[in-house]
Amino acid sequence: MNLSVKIGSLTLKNPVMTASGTFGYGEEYSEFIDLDRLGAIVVKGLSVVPREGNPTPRVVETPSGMLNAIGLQNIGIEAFLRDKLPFLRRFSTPVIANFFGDSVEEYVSAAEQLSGAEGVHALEMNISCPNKQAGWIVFGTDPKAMEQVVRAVRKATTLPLIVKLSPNVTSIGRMAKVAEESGADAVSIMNTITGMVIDVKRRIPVLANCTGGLSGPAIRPIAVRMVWEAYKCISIPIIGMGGIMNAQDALEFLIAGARAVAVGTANFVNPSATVEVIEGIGHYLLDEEIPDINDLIGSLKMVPRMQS
Amino acid sequence: MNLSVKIGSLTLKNPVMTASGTFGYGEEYSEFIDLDRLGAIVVKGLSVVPREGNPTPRVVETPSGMLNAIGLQNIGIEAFLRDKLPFLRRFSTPVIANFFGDSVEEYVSAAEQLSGAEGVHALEMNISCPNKQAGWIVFGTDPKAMEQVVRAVRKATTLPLIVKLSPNVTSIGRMAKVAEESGADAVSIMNTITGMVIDVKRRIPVLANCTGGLSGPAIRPIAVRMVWEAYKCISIPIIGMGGIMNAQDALEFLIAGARAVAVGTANFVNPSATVEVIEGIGHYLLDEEIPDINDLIGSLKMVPRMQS
Amino acid sequence: MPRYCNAVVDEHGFVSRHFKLLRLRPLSEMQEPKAGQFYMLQAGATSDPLLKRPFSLFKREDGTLSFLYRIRGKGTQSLARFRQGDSIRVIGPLGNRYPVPQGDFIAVAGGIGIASLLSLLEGYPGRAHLFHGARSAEELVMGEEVKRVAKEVIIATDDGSAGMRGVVTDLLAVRLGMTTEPLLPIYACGPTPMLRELHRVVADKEVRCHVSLEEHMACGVGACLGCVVKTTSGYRRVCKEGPVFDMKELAW
Amino acid sequence: MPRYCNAVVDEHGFVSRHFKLLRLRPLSEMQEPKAGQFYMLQAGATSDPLLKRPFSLFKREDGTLSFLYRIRGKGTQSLARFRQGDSIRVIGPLGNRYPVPQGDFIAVAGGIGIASLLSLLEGYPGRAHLFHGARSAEELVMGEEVKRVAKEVIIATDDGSAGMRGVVTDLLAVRLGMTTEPLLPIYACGPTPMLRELHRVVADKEVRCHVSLEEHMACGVGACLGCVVKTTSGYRRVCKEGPVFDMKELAW
Ligand SMILES: Cc1cc2nc3c(=O)[nH]c(=O)nc-3n(C[C@H](O)[C@H](O)[C@H](O)COP(=O)(O)OP(=O)(O)OC[C@H]3O[C@@H](n4cnc5c(N)ncnc54)[C@H](O)[C@@H]3O)c2cc1C
Ligand SMILES: Cc1cc2nc3c(=O)[nH]c(=O)nc-3n(C[C@H](O)[C@H](O)[C@H](O)COP(=O)(O)OP(=O)(O)OC[C@H]3O[C@@H](n4cnc5c(N)ncnc54)[C@H](O)[C@@H]3O)c2cc1C
Ligand SMILES: Cc1cc2nc3c(=O)[nH]c(=O)nc-3n(C[C@H](O)[C@H](O)[C@H](O)COP(=O)(O)O)c2cc1C
Ligand SMILES: Cc1cc2nc3c(=O)[nH]c(=O)nc-3n(C[C@H](O)[C@H](O)[C@H](O)COP(=O)(O)O)c2cc1C
Ligand code: FES
Ligand code: FES
Repeated sequence: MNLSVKIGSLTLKNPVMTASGTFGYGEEYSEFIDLDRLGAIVVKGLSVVPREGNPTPRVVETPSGMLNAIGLQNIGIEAFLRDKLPFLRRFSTPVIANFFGDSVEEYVSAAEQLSGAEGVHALEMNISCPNKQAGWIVFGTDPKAMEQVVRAVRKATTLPLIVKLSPNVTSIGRMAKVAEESGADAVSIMNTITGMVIDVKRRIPVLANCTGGLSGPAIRPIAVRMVWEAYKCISIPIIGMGGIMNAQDALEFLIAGARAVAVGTANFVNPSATVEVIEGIGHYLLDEEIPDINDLIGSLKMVPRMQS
Repeated sequence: MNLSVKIGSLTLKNPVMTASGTFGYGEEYSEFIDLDRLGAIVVKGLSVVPREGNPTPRVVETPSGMLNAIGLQNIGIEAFLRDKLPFLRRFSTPVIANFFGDSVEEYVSAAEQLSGAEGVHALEMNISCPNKQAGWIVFGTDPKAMEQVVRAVRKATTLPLIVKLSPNVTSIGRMAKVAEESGADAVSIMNTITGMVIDVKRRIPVLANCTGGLSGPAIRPIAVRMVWEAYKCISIPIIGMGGIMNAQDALEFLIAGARAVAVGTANFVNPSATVEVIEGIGHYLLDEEIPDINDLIGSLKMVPRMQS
Repeated sequence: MPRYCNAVVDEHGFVSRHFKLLRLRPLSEMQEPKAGQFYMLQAGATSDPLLKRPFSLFKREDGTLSFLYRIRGKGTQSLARFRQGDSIRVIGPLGNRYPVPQGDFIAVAGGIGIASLLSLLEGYPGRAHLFHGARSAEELVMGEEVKRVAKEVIIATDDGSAGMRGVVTDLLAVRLGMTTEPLLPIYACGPTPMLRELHRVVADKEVRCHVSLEEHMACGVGACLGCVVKTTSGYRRVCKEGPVFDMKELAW
Repeated sequence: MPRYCNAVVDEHGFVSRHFKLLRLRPLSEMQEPKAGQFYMLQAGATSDPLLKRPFSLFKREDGTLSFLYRIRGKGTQSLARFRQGDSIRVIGPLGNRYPVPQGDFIAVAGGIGIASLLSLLEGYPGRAHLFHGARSAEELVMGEEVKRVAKEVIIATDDGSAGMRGVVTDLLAVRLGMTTEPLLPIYACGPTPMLRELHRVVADKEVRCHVSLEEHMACGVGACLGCVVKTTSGYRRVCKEGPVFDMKELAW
């Protein structure tokens, strides 16, 4: 049985990775699972300059989901390469560096800095960030801004380049296409959906940042739909994520067209979620007698329904 | 204590209405609650020509939500006016007719037909429908298409005109602004978010229609955020909806800026949800010593947080 | 009379591996249910599971309502966790009813379909020829109750662990084929594939056949249009115009 | 040793109107916890509630873990529904610990904060001067246990139904003001407003003061950066570098 998939030039032993920002730099969950079993480790979003992040509360639970407004707190690329990457190099699992900036230049420097490092196997651009230079337009919701930043980063790295799309758009298919045409090797679908919870007693937003990103099972039907929509528009691989809690959820994404999947919020609920997803996918392939996971990807059938 | 609010020229005795498509034409739930208590009754979406709707399954549950793909089944405006409206006229509660079409002309005829009828107090345009004449572009996700259809309907009716916005857009603020500028008296925020669930055993979409609209508590944080975003952009009233299950949820919308709220999926779970929301809002105003609900609307405070 | 109220779990236990029997005591007086009607039962305490689930009334006695159900997915798994003393919100009785049988009749139950048919059988003891199909002997729950009220019980199981090995509609087809008198009316409840097979079996026969259908439901009261079935006169709501339909009216 | 495992509810009951005591028997051997550490407990059986909730270890005995908690919102309401025999997934022990007290010490507990402090008191019986604040007498749960292990118990309640009427930090301020010897080290756990008040009280004093903080948590293991607190050296994770912090390090 083959579980291995390719994302650009990168080969993963299985299609299950961690979602950025939900797995730190790998250390914390190494106490719970064997990191060698993962398809890839995607680390917390990095920037050239370290970021302090937002005041608290930064997280709040919502029905079958959670909002987070961490504010991209991170130690900066330099400290990551020096203090965190050596630990990750001990494992055979490829490391994908998620990064961001607030200008095209910052994205480019971040990509350059990360590309040189031994043990960084691919880059994932988080484009759900506002462009400081262009009136705080979010890169990921404006096709032009996105094209510009992806093209610039594409020139700056030879590593496989994954563009992580924002779901806060009218057409995910169009944005995926722009990413493809701008040189991305793959797209991740999807980042969190902007949401908000109000403390009605105090009449203030619960999160100090006011809004936050919605993740978890609540958004899964939206994420599966977006993967399926994008799959019809592009030919580069899709990494699917959004509310995956178990193997069955992951299979929905694969069948909809995702080449790989990422497990995010589920790690918080179940520190062994990633490993259980990998095992569950294996069992499914056995049960269904599918020898190669690549035969499952995008295998959704549209059948006309009998009227019951 | 004043619970009464105004939507255009329409005065509601309280800000709680039913969400279109979740309350039929009022008859079914009249066995459970006193329809006279409602702020308004919004009926299932109507079209000039009756619609058969989609094959089944039409509904499927998701984490803290549900997808529906009813396919806008309805008896047509003529039958509505003849067979359903007389029943609703027995109550003091204003009736808001939700309607749609698949071309600008159909929208206009629907609006005209409904405007003449005694007992229709306002119109709510569902613009989450594709325009057959313009390559099936969804009216509600394209500012130009929306402007065109709203302007045309505006000319066709003197009733208060509510435009029900689609959440499947990059900027709800912009769409709300377009609706306002095109002559809407109010906007409803929001319709369902497109989603999809896959039967992994059979590798087919669970819904016969493939995708469906996500509603219920899962989407509430997104809906509250959209109301708040739109509130900052427009000055016409907003009717907020999406996952309201109880008074506290409704209060989030009011505080975020909604002049009124609609209860949808909650009716299915709790047939007296609307009445409980009305009562709960009353208790809250008493407890908080707010004499007029209009003082609560949009009262969200942004306070800088102390670091804890 | 309110059709939405709180009920307390009076008893809740397994009757076989995947089947549980739930007895509820409604806290308000509710309408008197008729054979074939169903209730929407709260399945969880939070918004996941969100929707209520439809279950046929299995038995009504001493002011309690009993439901017999199979644990299938999230909703029934969650329902199965309610315990004695817990409270459950209930909507019902809902839907139409089995038409009153004149004289003897045939009942065809597939698996948990017996839950819906038992109250019909009990209403007219000694008049039903019951064709009861199940996956295995283990799933033929409530065998004793059934025998007491039916005139005759014919059993088929997929694995042959009780009665004939095979599907119950085949047994019925044989019986109908042998009969020379006018055919008895048929009442059926079971999985949709069984009902479709039944449809085929009776297609060319002079027989009144009423079936209780299942569809995914959101509201259960006719408001959402989620649960429709195609009939000769267009889509009809299973929760409102059904769940019992004349087989002839189904556009199958 | 696994820090994520299944546990069975051994006992679960109310100790006062809003407080419950939950005793769990982990099904695998777990790491030995230290005073001040906490566990993330599964709060529901479905995805609502979704996240685990953090609770201080209240007591460890005979291979069981006990937690004392106040029912507040959705998560604790849901947790309160678990019954004897149910299984609950548990992550822990997590976080740092109270530094080992040298000699006598002062403990300041606000409300449910006693849950975290009790294991410290039990580890060093007869050495704690406990200042215990609560809304009312009813919320002074575990009074007997506390008295047995503390050297002295000083009580304040908001409504005066037990001890002094007022806040416990005022009593502490008076005590510290009267003391002429070097001040005993302070260990505190309670609602953030109480800890802030304590911060004020000790600000100008020569005293070591360790506080156990609360923050909204998603992961509990240091991965999400949801639970930070501002310290003199930047944001620190309450679940990892805490929950116990030296008051001096907090940028309050
Ligand atoms: C009028 C009526 C009466 C019924 N009476 C009984 C009964 O007495 N005993 C009993 O065990 N079952 C009965 N059912 C079926 C029962 O409602 C479903 O088994 C239950 O809703 C499944 O919920 P779930 O969340 O456990 O399963 P899911 O995980 O949602 O799905 C499991 C299976 O059940 C089907 N299903 C899901 N939701 C529904 C739904 N709302 N209606 C029908 N099928 C559904 C799915 O297609 C799937 O095949 C009845 C259904 C109807 C419509
Ligand atoms: C390290 C630590 C140890 C704790 N030990 C105990 C204990 O032993 N006993 C006890 O009763 N409580 C303890 N708490 C607090 C407990 O975690 C919260 O009361 C619980 O998570 C509330 O969940 P809820 O869903 O019921 O409340 P919610 O409805 O989520 O909120 C109710 C209140 O609890 C606060 N809250 C919500 N989530 C958290 C969270 N994850 N962490 C902290 N506060 C939160 C909210 O701000 C709100 O004020 C501890 C918290 C921490 C961080
Ligand atoms: C606490 C938290 C922090 C996150 N941080 C990042 C980040 O730094 N960069 C990024 O691209 N995505 C980030 N995400 C988004 C996730 O990687 C993922 O896209 C999203 O959570 C949906 O998946 P899930 O529902 O499985 O969590 C974060 C999500 C969470 C919950
Ligand atoms: C079964 C169903 C049918 C609906 N039909 C319509 C409709 O005909 N017209 C419309 O504008 N919105 C329709 N909606 C959307 C609701 O009016 C509402 O905007 C949405 O469900 C969000 O609110 P809720 O989460 O409270 O249900 C429908 C929703 C559901 C669940
Ligand atoms: S379930 Fe809503 S109409 Fe039948
Ligand atoms: S709760 Fe996730 S870092 Fe502390």
